[in-house]
Amino acid sequence: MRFSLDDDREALRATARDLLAELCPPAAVRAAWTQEPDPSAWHALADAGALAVLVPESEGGLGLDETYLVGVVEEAGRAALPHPLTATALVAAPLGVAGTTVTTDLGASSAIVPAATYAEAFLLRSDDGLRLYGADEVEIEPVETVDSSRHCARVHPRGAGELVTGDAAATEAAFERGVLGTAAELLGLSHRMLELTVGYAAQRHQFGKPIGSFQAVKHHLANARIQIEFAAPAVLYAAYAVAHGRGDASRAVSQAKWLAGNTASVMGRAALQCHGAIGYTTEHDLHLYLKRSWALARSWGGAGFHADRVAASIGL
Amino acid sequence: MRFSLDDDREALRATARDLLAELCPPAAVRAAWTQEPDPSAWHALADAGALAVLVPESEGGLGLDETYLVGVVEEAGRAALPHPLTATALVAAPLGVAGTTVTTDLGASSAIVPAATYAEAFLLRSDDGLRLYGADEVEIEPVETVDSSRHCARVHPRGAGELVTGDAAATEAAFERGVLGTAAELLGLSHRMLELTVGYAAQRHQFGKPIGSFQAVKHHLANARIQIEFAAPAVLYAAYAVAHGRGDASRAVSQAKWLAGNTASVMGRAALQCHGAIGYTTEHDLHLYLKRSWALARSWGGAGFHADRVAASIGL
Amino acid sequence: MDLNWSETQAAMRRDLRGWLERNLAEWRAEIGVELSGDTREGFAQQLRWERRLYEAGWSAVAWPEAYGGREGTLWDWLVFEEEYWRSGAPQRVTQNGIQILAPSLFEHGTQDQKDLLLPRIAAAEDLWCQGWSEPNAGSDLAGVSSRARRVSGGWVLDGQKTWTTRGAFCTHLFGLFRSDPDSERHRGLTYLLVPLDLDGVVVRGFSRLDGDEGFAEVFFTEAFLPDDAVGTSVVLGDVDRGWSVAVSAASTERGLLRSPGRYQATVAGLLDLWAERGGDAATRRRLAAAWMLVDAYRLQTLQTITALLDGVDLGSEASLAKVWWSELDIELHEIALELLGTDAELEGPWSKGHQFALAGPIYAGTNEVQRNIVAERVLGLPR
Amino acid sequence: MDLNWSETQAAMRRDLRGWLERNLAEWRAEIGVELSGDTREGFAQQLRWERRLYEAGWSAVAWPEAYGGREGTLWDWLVFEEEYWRSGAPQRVTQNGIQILAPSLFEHGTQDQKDLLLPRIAAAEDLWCQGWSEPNAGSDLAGVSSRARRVSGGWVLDGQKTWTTRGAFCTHLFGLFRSDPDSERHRGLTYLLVPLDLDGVVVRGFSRLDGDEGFAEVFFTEAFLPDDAVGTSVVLGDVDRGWSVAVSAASTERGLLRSPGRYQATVAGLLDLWAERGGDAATRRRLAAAWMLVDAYRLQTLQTITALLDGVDLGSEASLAKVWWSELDIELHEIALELLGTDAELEGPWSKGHQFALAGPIYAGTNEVQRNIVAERVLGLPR
Repeated sequence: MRFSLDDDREALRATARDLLAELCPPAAVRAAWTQEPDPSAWHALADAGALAVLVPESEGGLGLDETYLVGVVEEAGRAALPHPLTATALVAAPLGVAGTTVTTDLGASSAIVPAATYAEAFLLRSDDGLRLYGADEVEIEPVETVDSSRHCARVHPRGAGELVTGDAAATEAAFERGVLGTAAELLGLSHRMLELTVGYAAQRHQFGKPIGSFQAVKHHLANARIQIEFAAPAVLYAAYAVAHGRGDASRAVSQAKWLAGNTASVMGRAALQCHGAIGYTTEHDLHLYLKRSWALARSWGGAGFHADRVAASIGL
Repeated sequence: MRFSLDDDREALRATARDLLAELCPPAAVRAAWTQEPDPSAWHALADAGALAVLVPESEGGLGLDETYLVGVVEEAGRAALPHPLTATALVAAPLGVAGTTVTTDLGASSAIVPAATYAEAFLLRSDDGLRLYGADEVEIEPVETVDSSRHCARVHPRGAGELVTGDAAATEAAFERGVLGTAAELLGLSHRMLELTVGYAAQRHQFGKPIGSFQAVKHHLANARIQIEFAAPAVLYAAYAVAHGRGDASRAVSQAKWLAGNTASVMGRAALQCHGAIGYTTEHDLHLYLKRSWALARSWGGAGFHADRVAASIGL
Repeated sequence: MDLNWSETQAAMRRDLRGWLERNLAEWRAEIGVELSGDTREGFAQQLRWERRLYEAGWSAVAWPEAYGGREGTLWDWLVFEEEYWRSGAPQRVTQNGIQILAPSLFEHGTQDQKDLLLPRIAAAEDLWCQGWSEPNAGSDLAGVSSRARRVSGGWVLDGQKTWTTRGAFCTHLFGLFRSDPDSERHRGLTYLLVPLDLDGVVVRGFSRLDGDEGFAEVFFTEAFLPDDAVGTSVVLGDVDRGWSVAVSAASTERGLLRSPGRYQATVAGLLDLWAERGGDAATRRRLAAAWMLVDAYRLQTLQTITALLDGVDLGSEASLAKVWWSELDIELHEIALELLGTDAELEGPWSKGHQFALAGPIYAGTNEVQRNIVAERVLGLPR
Repeated sequence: MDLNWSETQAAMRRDLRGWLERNLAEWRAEIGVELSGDTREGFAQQLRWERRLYEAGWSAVAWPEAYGGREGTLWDWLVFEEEYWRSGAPQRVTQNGIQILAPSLFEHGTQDQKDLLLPRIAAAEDLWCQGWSEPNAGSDLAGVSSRARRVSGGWVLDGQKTWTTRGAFCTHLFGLFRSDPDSERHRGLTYLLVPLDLDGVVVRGFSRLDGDEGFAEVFFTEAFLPDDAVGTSVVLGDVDRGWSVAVSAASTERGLLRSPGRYQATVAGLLDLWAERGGDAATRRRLAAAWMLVDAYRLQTLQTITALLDGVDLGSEASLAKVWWSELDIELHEIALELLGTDAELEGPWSKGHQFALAGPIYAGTNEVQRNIVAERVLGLPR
């Protein structure tokens, strides 16, 4: 029994974290609000093998499992990376779709697909399973969403695409890997919002002292930190359960998403409240992370959806 | 348009408050935990006409409406009066049952009746409506409950009793008056717990200052005070709606109960937490009011029951 | 106790409802696509709306007729608010003038100030923004450092205000300036009325969370404010004693800034959304609960107005309502997003409303400050 | 990363499960009606239970065999806790000795103290209660004013301790006493080990919220404590330096006092209650949520134990878990009361458990204090 990321896994995460800190700073996320995201971080992730963690070595991948990838995806969340890492590396790659930027939304009521304006391939549910479409095989109907850096659209297939899998279990597993990735991104976003807010609360003075010295501010942030403390192991366990094909994998991803979504919600409220009016402007970076967390909290199934899945799994 | 208790109504409430402060102090409530409650407060309320507010003048009552009685019932809550004021004065009296100590529980799943060990009469649901039984016509099966001063029992009729009403609407109205009274008692209990806790927080010192000067304690109590602020008018409105036969009376009593129950729950948690270990003993008075509020919050329909009634009434 | 509207009030409600329906239709036909009042173009659209309201006598129902009102009571104001929000009419871009400055003018203004300024506020001719906040004076309003130096014939202003709602579109600013350079905290501040077209005043708009240019920074650099720059004295109340004037407004802002009518309209919208889309049993109960919270606010306001008309001072009790409506507004919008499911991510009235609601616990004094006020001044806990 | 129990651990679990089943049945047959361990008679019943545990080597699985344990790891302890609570066995009346005093003895005790005291704790021969709290030292532990005056051959104790759990039934008390009369706050306190049968010591039991005599006040009046009153030195750690000894225990108390197994057992009970009585859709979701919170605690504990075995100090992080399990326990019991409906009012295991849960945010350092610790020491916010 041993429950922590080992050195190899930590190293992969640290690589991702360092390159994202350099190539996906807040300014890059901000720029992605009005233009296609700068691809340098994405390319660097690809060069580091992060997109091919789940691709067999025989096909040029790293041939590793989800416990290696989950930390990388969490770091992408922390950076609010605009690119579709979960879809590409976690959902599509194990289905044999590699080497391309894939987007998908296999959510409970799939409607809005992120990264739709620049993805190279689209993985969509169809009557007979999951099909992959090239960018020229779909019609893109862009929509305005709360987080413009996601570049969302409604996507309508025009051609037949290519059947990736017709197996219901494989489709369900793909969905669950998407849920896992979204949970990890939410966890990363919470970490980032906590860092931003702790830093601000220590520096901002009101009534002659740092606002972080007021008990109300302390308790807002302590509550958020506590949520993070207990969501993090659930996300890691979900990755482990999926990687090892455990019987409770399906429940574990729902639990991870539910906890990480709640955590991001508590953290987001605390972050905005502790920043006050300064956080309530688009000039401040907080909103980049906050709005991403709002979008992801409802993607790949919201809190009620996943709570009900867990309820069913424990016999309620 | 005018929404406040006028002088007459305030006077009746003040009378009740004064006599309860004198005759139903914490020591009297405490004594009622181990023996039948001292009847002096009950007799004084009767002498003041409080039990007969809703009895016509022609029958020796005050011939007034629920807006006069609601403040009195709230004061009984504040004092944690052990006697069945809601049942006697608010539920039974308008049904023509006067001059006797009546108990009843017309709650959603009626099971446990308070004041059962000493009530003179029992108003119980039967297949054909509401029936009244003398103490010799029922079998009492005492039960131990969290608040022993309520003297609860399961009650099984032995005789036929006397039919008080066979009218479904009258039965429903009686139930709603019971809900109203319970809401008013809960509101009074919250007021009492707030007083106790504010007093304690101002006097108790830790870390070299009164604990009431810590923001965490302040915010616990501010939150409770805010709940009270918005529950109180809803309770008063429910009395008005019942008294004037308004179309929304049924919803208004459910709303009042829901709000007053939530308020007592928030207030109770805050009270216990701010008292710390001192409040966590039966030697301190707080528990007398706290446990009563637990009992009443689930009597006459709990939060979910009343929220669902309101949901139905607004078309959900 | 009487919870029936009078025949006069009922008649006013009917008139207003009809007027709103007709005039909203006409106005919308005039302007084409309706934009947010917190954008430059939308602000211009809404000024046309405000002038319609004024011409029909609806812009400030509770004011004396001489100032452009209709001599209404607070009850009439309440009816107005219910109908106004029910109709789907836009947010009032004149809000800061009518709801924050005007109550202070009524209480502390000279006859001249009232005669001259109030009608122009009601008519949306002068458009006032607030100048409370500064980079280092947010929750801590007494941290104001913008200076007003007395010179012959006027004042010289230096410093910066910020988070000035709609400041980029307004004509005037009211706010506190440190007039006694040796003073600290609440003392030595003067409440000044400042046209924004003075030399030495620069206004820079910036975006709120929802992307609208709803905020501004206002920079004062040796800006000369003549004593009669607003056509009458620019000082409201006494020199160096502006704090008490501002505080009286703060109480109004918290207590009556957001009428129950707004939330009644929001919850009605939620019931429509439910009818359209349905939801699960847990959300049904949550929506019923929110309905009760809104209705409790309505009922509490009826009590508050009764007390105000009895001459009771609103005072610190206003903080109770501020916490209630601001948290309620978030809950209402979170329910909406829940009902919208994945569509919640789409830009639209509900997602915009959600973002606006999130500002509620921050503006008009953070809810942390309000809870302190409740604890210290309402409950009497030690500081 | 390996989340499988070893064969040894699995075997221990099987053995323990069987042992518990047999021995609980035997013990219950012996005692008749099982009473609360926080009553005098119930305490006596449970001592018999504790001695059974000891004799089979289950009373302190993670201790060395020499002290009465079975040389287990923290993993073994976790398995023990899961099975223990799963079996429906009673609360441990030896808890304060095993979980609060013993870790401090391991860390700060002399060899003599360990050799002499630990086996007697494991065997439930010495029954220890805590002497942290005083009438004016609750959340503020440094407010201790009970005094220990050094005299020839021992100490003279004066003062009062209170909220001493099961103090009326215990044989010994550990706690802080002010040994330097000129000291303030954290300094000048000595951690003393005190038999309760000394002359000048009076113990008065009183009732907790749930009516059980679970608390005691302990009065010291010129009570002479010989240096070897416990058969070895009565001072744990250094004279005047007791604070650091107590603080190391506090962290243990918060972090590992309440194992996930307790809450896993509680939530299993809720699932049974649901199967028996059912409930509405909103409660179903609430119960699923609570299940997730319990399981998150289990997973977080696996991480914590991994870190502890890697030599990481638990430190302030223990405060995170204290807030989590204490609030979780209340939520679990509130769900139970919801499922019980009007029967929630009846005295019974769930209503008792509810009242006990409500103490969770108070004891072992209030949750307000824990949140301060998280903010200041984990997050580094300014004091």
